Amino acid sequence: MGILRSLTLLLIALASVLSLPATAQDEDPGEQLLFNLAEAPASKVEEAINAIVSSGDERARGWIEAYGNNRLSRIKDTGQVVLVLNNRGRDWEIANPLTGENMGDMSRRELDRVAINNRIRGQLEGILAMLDLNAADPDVREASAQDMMGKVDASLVAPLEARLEQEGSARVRNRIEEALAIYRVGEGNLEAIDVLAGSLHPRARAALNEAVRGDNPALATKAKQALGTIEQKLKLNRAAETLYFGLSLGSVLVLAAIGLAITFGVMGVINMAHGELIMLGAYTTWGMQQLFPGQPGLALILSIPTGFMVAATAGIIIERSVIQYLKGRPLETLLATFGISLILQQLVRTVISPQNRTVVTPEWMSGSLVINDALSLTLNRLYVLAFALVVFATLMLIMRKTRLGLEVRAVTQNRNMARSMGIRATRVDIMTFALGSGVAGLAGVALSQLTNVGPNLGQNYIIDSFMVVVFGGVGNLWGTLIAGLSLGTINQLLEPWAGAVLAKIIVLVFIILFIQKRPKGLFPQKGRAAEG
Amino acid sequence: MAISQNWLLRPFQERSTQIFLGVLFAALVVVTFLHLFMPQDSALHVSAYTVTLLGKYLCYALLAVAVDLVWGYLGILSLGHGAFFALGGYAMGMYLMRQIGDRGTYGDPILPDFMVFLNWDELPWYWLGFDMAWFAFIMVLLAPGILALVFGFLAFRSRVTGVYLSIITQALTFALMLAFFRNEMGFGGNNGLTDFRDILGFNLRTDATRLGLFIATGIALAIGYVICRAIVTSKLGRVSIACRDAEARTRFLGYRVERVQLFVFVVSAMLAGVAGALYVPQVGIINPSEFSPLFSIEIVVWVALGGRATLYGAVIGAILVNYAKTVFTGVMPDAWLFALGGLFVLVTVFLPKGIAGLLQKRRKAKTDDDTPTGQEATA
Amino acid sequence: MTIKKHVKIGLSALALSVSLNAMADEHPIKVGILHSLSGTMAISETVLKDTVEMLIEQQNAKGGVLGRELEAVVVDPASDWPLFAEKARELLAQEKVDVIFGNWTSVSRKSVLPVVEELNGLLFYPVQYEGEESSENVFYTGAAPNQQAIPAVNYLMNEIGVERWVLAGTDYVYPRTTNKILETYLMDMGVAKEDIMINYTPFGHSDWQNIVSDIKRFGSAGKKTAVVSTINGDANVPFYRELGNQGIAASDIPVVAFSVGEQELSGIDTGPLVGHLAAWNYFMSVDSDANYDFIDQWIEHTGNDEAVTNDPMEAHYIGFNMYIEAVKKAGTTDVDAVKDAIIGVTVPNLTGGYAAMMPNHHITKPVLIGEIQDNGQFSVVWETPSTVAGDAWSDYLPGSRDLIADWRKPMSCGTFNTKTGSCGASAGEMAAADE
Amino acid sequence: MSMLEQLTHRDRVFDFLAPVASPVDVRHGPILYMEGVNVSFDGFKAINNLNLTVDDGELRCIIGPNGAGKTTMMDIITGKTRPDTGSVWFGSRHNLLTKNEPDIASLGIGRKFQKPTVFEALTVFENLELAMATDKRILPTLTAIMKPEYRDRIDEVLQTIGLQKLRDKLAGILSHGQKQWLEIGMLLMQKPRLLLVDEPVAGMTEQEMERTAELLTSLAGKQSVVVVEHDMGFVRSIARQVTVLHQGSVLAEGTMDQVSNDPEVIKVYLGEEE
Repeated sequence: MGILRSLTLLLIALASVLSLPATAQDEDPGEQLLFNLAEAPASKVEEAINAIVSSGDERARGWIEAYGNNRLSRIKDTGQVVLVLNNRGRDWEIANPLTGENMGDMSRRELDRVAINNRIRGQLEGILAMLDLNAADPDVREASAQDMMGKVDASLVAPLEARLEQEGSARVRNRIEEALAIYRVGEGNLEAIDVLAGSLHPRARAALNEAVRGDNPALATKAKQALGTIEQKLKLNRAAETLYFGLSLGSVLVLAAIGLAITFGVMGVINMAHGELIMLGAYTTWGMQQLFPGQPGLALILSIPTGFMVAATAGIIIERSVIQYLKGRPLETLLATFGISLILQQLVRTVISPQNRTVVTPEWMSGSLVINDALSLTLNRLYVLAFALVVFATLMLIMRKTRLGLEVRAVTQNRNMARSMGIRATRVDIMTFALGSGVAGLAGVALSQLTNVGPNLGQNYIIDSFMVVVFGGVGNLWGTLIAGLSLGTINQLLEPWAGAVLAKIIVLVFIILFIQKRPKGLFPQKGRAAEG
Repeated sequence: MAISQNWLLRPFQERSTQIFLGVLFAALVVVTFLHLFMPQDSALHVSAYTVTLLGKYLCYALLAVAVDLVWGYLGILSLGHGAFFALGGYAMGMYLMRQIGDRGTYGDPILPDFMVFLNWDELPWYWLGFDMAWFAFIMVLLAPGILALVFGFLAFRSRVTGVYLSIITQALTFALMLAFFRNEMGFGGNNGLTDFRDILGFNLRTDATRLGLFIATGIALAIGYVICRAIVTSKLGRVSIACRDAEARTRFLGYRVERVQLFVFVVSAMLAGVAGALYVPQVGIINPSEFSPLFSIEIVVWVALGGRATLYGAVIGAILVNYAKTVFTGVMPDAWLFALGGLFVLVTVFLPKGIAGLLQKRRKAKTDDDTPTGQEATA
Repeated sequence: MTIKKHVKIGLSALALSVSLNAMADEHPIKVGILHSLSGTMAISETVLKDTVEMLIEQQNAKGGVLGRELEAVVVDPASDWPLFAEKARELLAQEKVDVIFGNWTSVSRKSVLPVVEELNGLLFYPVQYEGEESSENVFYTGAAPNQQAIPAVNYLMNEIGVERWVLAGTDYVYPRTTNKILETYLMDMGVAKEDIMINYTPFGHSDWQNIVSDIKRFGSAGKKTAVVSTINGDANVPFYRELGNQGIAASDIPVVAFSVGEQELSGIDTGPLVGHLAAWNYFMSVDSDANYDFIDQWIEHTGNDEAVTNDPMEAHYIGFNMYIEAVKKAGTTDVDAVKDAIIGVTVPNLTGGYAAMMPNHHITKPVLIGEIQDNGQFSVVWETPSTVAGDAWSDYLPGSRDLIADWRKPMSCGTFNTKTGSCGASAGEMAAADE
Repeated sequence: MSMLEQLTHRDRVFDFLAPVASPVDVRHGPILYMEGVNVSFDGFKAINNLNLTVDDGELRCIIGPNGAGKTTMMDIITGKTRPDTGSVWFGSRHNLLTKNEPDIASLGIGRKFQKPTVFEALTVFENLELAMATDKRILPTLTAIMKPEYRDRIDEVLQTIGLQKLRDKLAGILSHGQKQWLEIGMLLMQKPRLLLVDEPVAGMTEQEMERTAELLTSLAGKQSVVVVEHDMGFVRSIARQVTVLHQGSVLAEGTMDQVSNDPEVIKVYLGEEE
């Protein structure tokens, strides 16, 4: 890691350079530096980078980042090194790395990428991290310090310690200390182990493991103890993690099933096209993101109402065109809707594309919520979980508190009686089906953040959805919620020791046996109406 | 009514059965003739390809009859009959696999290729005996039969009905699919069983064998049809209809509904198994996708399309849909799903009693006969 | 509809008329295309159908072969394996096609194989696969394990210094075989058993939380860890998403995938995946004029500026040209003549080199390692110095170790046992080989 | 052929399927005996410490306002509903609480539902055929043949219920009243010792009612009959013994005049009716 040796210089250099304004020279040294980097064979790349970093040029950081992101290219005939601003499509937009002025588009045939690979990229991260150690924002400093963990070598100890002196934030100090400790453990320093004993960070554990394997007995034994205490803490975290996994999978199941719980559970329509309604919701999200390029977040928010509307409209069309003619023939609805699902799938294939579509995850939904180094909850799933609960709550309100809900329940319990009381049953049917379909659309919007958006999206969820609804008890929303969450959790609890496939099988068998015990699901409908 | 008292002979006095058998055997004879005695180039010649295709349709037809027996007459909508079909298929597949002997790529006399290259050192116990035709053929009946017996016993005893039953049958086949996908199961995982060589000593890759299989399937269908017909025309058949329409009433008459259901269900499962067994050597592969719930739903669609509770309707439906499939995938590959899907929708909306319903209307118009077809009832 | 397209149509029409005049009586060469256009595999296979159609169009524009037109016969096996066999039979027996380009999954190939052999047809199979097969009637233009997996592992070991391995795959024969080969290979290279973690998931697996966190844990043991992924198509998107969200960066635990190409990436937001790897024999980003031309033609053909190319498409490109060359060489489309003629045929590939058809019906390919970039493309970071010849029978599997395939006369054998010097292994050698 | 016959008549093997039928013992005591029976559906007490005895050959009418537990009582006797507590005996030998519907039916308890339930997809004739007291196990049923005496028996019953003209029509097309009779006819086919008849004359015309009355009274003596009915006129016309149920327990018992003069009864029931 010779690169880092140069960092010491760099740190000093930066201080000076940043202070005085960049003086424009006719003979730009940067040009030569970049040229060397571009020319350098794999073995010489490090030197070239060293040169750039230690040059103290304030553009160095930009160049290194560009290089790290494959954005440095050369024009084949002139050999000039350029910055690639946009590398999509056949023509790339380039700029001059020295002056930053835009050089317009150029066919990628004309360009030659300055090669980089993971090892170099790793080192670049180290450098950038080191640079960030001076950032004003403590979070950035902490992040960079964390990056340093495991990357420290002799040359870095001094600057880091220096940094530690002036560092104000406790969090950052801890990180730096851990980073140093990892290095020192490597050097056989016993005290350092105590520092790491508290840390749950994987790199800390890595260092300790290495120590255990190492040939220094004293160190090994001490490291073992440290690992022991860490393992204890990890167990708890792991349990919490599994629970979270379970709930998150459960929430997905609930979302997928809840719409069905209405169309199938309440209306008795065995809607095999339910999965495709979910798919429509997902595609809507994609569509919105096409409408608002560059604002995935906004698009996602907007696609919640639109997704609902699209799916609901589709639902209304299905209800009017097919299902209304199949009153009181639930099994026929199964067949007809099966046909519809085939049509919808192929429709998407021909109209849009048989390929999956890219749905971008907005910034605020990617990454994870860090509880501690060992336990972090993935954000997208966290949002989906919350979303599922909100949707469920809203549905409950609609069913319990609104006129519509009342009418729906009336019609489902005794159609003719409801009719005679002046409830427009057909209208209620339409509304109910639209509601169920709309919710399916919402599920699609959520799923677009977790899985493929493609023509087969629906098929992957339809069966699970039916399982959940039936397991929970047809016609009972609470049942669906409980069923979804519990099935999800069971599945995730089983997975670690049974493996993904077996876990799913066991869950299915469990459902089958459970239905033996309770032929009408978890929460059966009560009373004479349910008989027969 | 001069109807024979013997339940097995009764069907033969029915006009519908006579017509059905007549048509079926005529078809068998004609196809055989056109295949054997028409010159290759003549327009009338029926190629080996077509023969196998027809053979496949007949397998599906038998499967559909099995489903109609439970759905039409017992009111049990099974969304898992593909499972029994596939089990029968695997039983046959395992036999065919063992017949390959040392002609496999690795030339291992005992182990099938897929076991060799996944390093199984010996045959798993459940593969034993499948080198003997008689054993395999018994298993073709037993494997689905026993599964249906156990599953049915549990389900019917605890009076799981309607949609719930349908969904757990679906769960059953889905679970089996996942299980058979696992390579540890020792059934070849996703690749399933394939590259068969010969059956009962006949080379599977000759047209003669294909014709033989086709005829065998035809006969199997005939027998299966007669058995079902015999059941539904017997008193037991009427009891099944009774269970379908008024389960409680039937109980109070002293019939053990769950046993009636179990009996018919198992018979149907076995028929499905036979269909699967005949299907495998003709299409040349069996793999877990036969367990897929969607396939099982499709079977139901065939029956609905042909017309529930008529048996011959099921046959018509199965053949029609699959013929349509063959044609569409050929002529309009990009859009055949539209056609198929549209077909399902239109039929369910405009032909609630399926094609058989049409025929009956016409017959009713002519002679007002009262053969009980309880399609009004929904399971 | 661009002006160019009109012109092109005009040209091909012209060419057509010319060729028709040339040999009025000659009926066209029928090219069967056996790719799923519906069902689960449509995602991957439809583009291959389009590719072949494009190649045929171009060939016809050049005036066909032997003065004969080429005509595409497209059928849809609908991702239904038995249907593949049936459709193959239809193509060969009914349509009487001269050659078939088709199949993606191993199971579909296995189901078609007996039919093609029985009716003595020609099948070009464009997808990387598990090897362990060599049929007289099939030409494998995709990579065998030794043309993808092994070089990739070497790269990780030598360039990245990986010591700890996760072999994650979908539970079917390709990943199983590949992982078995890799396991043996890694052991031979002195990797300890506890440093190898093998994990299988079902098709279309969508909930990766547990597995990814296992990988994370496995990776925190102090040795450089990498994931070798043979995860199939659909399951990849949720997998990579989970990786990204659980913060597994390429610099910590790189993932090298064998089934993830541009086509799959087009369904993923690659932002968080930059630096993860894939091993193929072709990347859309490859810097060669042949490739750039191909891409231009493809974009033109599809009329979609975003359209991407991928490795199986190149395989079809190679296979198609090989077939054309072979037909020219043989001067006929007679199957047996073409089979003999095609061995040794060499055509340019899209990476600036040449591909030759080997006697074992596999072809020579360069192996490229690419890093995922934020634009959904791969950037090549490593490349085998020369092309590698496909190996039908892996050297790392007991039983196939001693087998070779050579379809040149007089040997013409797919399973020649070098120990016994006889065609087709027999029980005795099996036992021996198992030691 | 005879071979085939043989083959298909091999049902004796399945003896283990046979129901445990032994004659009903009424030498000492009533044919139906219910004591301290309690049932509640999630909280609501449908039957509340009910005690009821019916003597052999008796014709008993049971009246009571809606929700008095009449139907639930029948459910208990026929094994459809299991009581929480209490004992129900058929004769002095059979504890009905240990048996399921088919067993109870084959012991000789027939039931007619409140809402007439016949097999609409079958003909009138077939409905009666299924009801006939025969071996009801699977294989016997499968191989069952229509013996002349069976046919005579069915025709005889058709006579009694006056549906001979509709013999071969689907039961689905029958009028409400005709369905009622068909169902009663099915009971007769069962040759039960005890008939439970739930609202037999609902939706019947005057003369239909009279005929039903005759029918039921004619049955009494040979068989025991329990009639649940709302129609006071009808009850008066047939009743010897009347039991009044109220809120799941017996409110009054005696002749029609006795109960109809019982102030309690008038308050809770007749009061509401008129």
